[in-house]
Amino acid sequence: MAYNHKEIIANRPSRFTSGHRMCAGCGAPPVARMVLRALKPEDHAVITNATGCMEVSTFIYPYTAWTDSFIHTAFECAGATCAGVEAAYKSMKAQGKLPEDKTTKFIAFGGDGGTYDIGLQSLSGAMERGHDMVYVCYDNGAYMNTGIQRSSATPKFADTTTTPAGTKIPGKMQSRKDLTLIMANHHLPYVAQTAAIMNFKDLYEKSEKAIYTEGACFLNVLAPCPRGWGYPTEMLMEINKLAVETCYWPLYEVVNGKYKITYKPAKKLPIEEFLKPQKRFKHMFKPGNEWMIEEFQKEVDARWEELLRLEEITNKE
Amino acid sequence: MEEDGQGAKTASLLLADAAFNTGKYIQGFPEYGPERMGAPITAYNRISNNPITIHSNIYEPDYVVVVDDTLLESVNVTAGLKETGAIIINTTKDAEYLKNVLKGYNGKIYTIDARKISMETLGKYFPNTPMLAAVVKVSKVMTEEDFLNDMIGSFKHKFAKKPEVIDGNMKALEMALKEVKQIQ
Amino acid sequence: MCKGMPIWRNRNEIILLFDEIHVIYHVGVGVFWRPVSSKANLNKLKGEIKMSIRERLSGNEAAATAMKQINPDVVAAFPITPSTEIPQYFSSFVSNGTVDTEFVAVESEHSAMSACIGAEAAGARAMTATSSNGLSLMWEMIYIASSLRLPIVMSLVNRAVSGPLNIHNDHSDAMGVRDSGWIQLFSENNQEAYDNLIMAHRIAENKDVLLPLMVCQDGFITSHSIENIELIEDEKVKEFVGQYKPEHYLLNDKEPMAIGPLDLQAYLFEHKRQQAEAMKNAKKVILEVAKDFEKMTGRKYGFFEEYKLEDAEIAIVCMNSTAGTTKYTIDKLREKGIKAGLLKIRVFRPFPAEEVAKALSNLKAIAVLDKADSLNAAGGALFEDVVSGMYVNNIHVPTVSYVYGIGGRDTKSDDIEKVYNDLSKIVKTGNIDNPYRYLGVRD
Amino acid sequence: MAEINAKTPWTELTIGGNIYEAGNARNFKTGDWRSIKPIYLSEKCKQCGLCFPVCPDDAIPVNKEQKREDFNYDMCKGCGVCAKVCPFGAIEMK
Repeated sequence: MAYNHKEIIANRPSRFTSGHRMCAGCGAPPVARMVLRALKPEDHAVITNATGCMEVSTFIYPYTAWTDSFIHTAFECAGATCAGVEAAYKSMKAQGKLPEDKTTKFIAFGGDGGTYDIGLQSLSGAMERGHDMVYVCYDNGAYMNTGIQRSSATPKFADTTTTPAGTKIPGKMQSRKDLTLIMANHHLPYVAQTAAIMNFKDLYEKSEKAIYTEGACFLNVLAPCPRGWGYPTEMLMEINKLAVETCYWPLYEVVNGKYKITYKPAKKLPIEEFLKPQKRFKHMFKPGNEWMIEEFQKEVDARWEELLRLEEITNKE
Repeated sequence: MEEDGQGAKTASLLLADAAFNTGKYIQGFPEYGPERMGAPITAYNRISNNPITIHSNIYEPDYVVVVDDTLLESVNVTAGLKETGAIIINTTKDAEYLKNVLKGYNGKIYTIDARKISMETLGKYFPNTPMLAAVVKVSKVMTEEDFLNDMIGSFKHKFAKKPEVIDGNMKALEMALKEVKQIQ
Repeated sequence: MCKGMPIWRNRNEIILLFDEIHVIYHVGVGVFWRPVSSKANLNKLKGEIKMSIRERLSGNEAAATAMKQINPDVVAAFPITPSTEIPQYFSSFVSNGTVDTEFVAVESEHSAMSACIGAEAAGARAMTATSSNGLSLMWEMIYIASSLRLPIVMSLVNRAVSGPLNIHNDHSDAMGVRDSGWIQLFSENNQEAYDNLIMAHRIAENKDVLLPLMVCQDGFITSHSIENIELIEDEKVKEFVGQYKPEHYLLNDKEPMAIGPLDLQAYLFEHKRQQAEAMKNAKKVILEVAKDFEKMTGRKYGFFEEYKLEDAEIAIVCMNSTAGTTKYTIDKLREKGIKAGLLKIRVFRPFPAEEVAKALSNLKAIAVLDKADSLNAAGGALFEDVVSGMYVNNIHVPTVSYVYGIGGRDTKSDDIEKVYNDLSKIVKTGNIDNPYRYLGVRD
Repeated sequence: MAEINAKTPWTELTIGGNIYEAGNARNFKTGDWRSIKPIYLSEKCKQCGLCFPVCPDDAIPVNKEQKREDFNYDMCKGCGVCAKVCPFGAIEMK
């Protein structure tokens, strides 16, 4: 059926409740909530969560904000933990130890710290083994839970507490790891990069595909962090939009190796538009630092070009 | 992480298997290390009519079996060997040489040409079969009759798909039982 | 009593040994390439273990056989010497359909334990096997498994923890997790490794316990030594172990649940207190299960085994394979009229402090052997537990600590005899001098 | 699941910190985090639904008729994201 966000929200109760302790205006809860809304209401789910902002604010004993079954073990092993749950399901289902008519889906959430960095091995293993699960990375571009330390997802030049923009070193000097492409190169049935823009259509549709495509699937979702990025909380949706319109965060999917860019901005906005509202990039706008913006723009352009090329190559008959 | 010398257990287990099948208590274990192809292997057996509780290497063996006689010059193979026991060597070397290379050892020495037997009966060099028979004969851990009966049984079981090789293996055993000879 | 020591060396053979297919292809030697285990393996592969059978298996084969008969829902494991053979044998059962298990060939031991936690929490029976550094890499998850109260069962083939790297036996891996909230059972030989695994789930899954359990055996010394063993019929094992019926589990869609919270100041202490109580309860359950096991097999198990301890004047306390060597040595000493005895710890966690203390109360001198050095300038871990148990129970017997067998240093009957001689000296002179000793290290 | 709080003795806590009442965080009010308050001006609202999915705290009730109702102030943390996305000025931050 065609996506109608009002219909979805009205008919599919939230599976990620209020009463969690994420920051006011956090970009992650709307994302997680919409991912879960892509589940068929009749399906049960087991959510795995890596240690991180989301976990420590949604399951503080004795309260859980998850209406499905949920398990958290540690920071670096959401992939393996979810894989274990899925293996149990496969085994018990085959042995008739679980109801025939009931379907359970397996979704793991991790921040960029638990996914790009410390959890990469566990994620890669789970994906390579082809467990029937979806791993959702909510990428806020730093270790926000411990206080905004740099991660390999942190964009170049960003000012973090472990890459402070100083007089000698102007922020993080390395560019972002491209995890979505790394996962695409695991040759999974479905890999996508998305963000919560407009009425969440792109996010919803990709979540639905990821959840209901058999095998190991991966979603990388942008999750702006007002505290870590330094923008006014109310700007959440604008920041999301700017990330996409500047092609800093392209929306695309890779279905069995075929790349499809799901949104191409009519007019690609200059990267300043995305950088400007964020304190973490403030130093880039000081006189004399123009080169940083230029370099940042170059990288964004290069990655966008690469993506266009990949789309072209992989769709050639 | 690595998996070391797993196959190395094989050798000593021959004897243990035969003894087990005749009702004994057995231990069969190699001395492990990061051995790789071609490295010398030492393996141990304990065989007893009673349960075996000791778990250490063997320092005073009753019998020593040497499959590769080039070892005689590099390893003190008779170290700790009881004089009431014996050493059994797969070799074509003459008594003079052997007595000389084992100088200081006054116990029994047996030899067997496992290569010849193996080539004649199996057409390939597999010393295990003849050596096993030699050990059984010399150590008397079981009667030759029990031994042969057990072996034909296990051949039939394992070679169900290629019975043609059973005879060759049995011949190798029988020849070895005859040909193993004492030189000291 | 003992006979035989072949030295084998043969390049052709060794080359063959490293390649099974190649070997089996070669007619003559194919028979012999793995004689002792081959029959047993053939049986296992065919799922043919029936009747209480006189078999001969290595400790690893025994553990794999127990796992096959238990038929867990999930096994997640990563290879590491000397436990590698266990998942190896087990995955052949999976490939040949003799078990219903989902085998997860994870990419690390950390993931092995993470997957076991996920599977057990989901409502499945999960098992794994590891050694040494594998357990070190699991360490974080080891604590999480027990604190989430998941009765996972592990086969731990004890090996020295790096570094420097060493693949041989000592108990530093097990000692490293002795306070992690896992039940730890030690095994003298392949038979005990097998029996302990058959009893494991009944203990771990008991409502009053719900703690993970590891069955330890000595790397190579028993894991790779082929010895006689009595196996239990498949059906009997199935009946004895029973079905796993958790009260709450993730896959129960009728009662969605959440596991693994952020557990702050107001609650973590209480949850740890619950774990402590469960560990206490385990003592009772371990004995109950042992009783049922004895009914089935005639083999008797307790917290520990006493060997000629009743009238003994001097005794050794130790664990795993060294206990066997000690028994052998005791028999020799007894012939000479020396009243030597042994207390072999089977249940190290929970530690039966009071029972051990009482069992040792009539001795004149005791040596506690630790196959791991706590590097604390105050003796090994087992030693500390034994002496504190005696002190608390007001039992005062001269007791010394020996750290021994580190990194696979072979422990000979002569070494054990030396310990008893030392003890006799203590009895004679009443003088201990250094209580913190080393056995078998070059001075 | 019995009421659990900081006075509950260890014997009565769920083991391992398990929770058997999924979604019970709804009982934990976060409304008091709020420093500014969104006011819903229904007369200006066109029910376009743009604000439905953006609330991090699920504090915008949507009924079966696919229409939003007034804020759930027990939960709203006052981030203002909803007001910002509203094209019709139907949400005022006060």
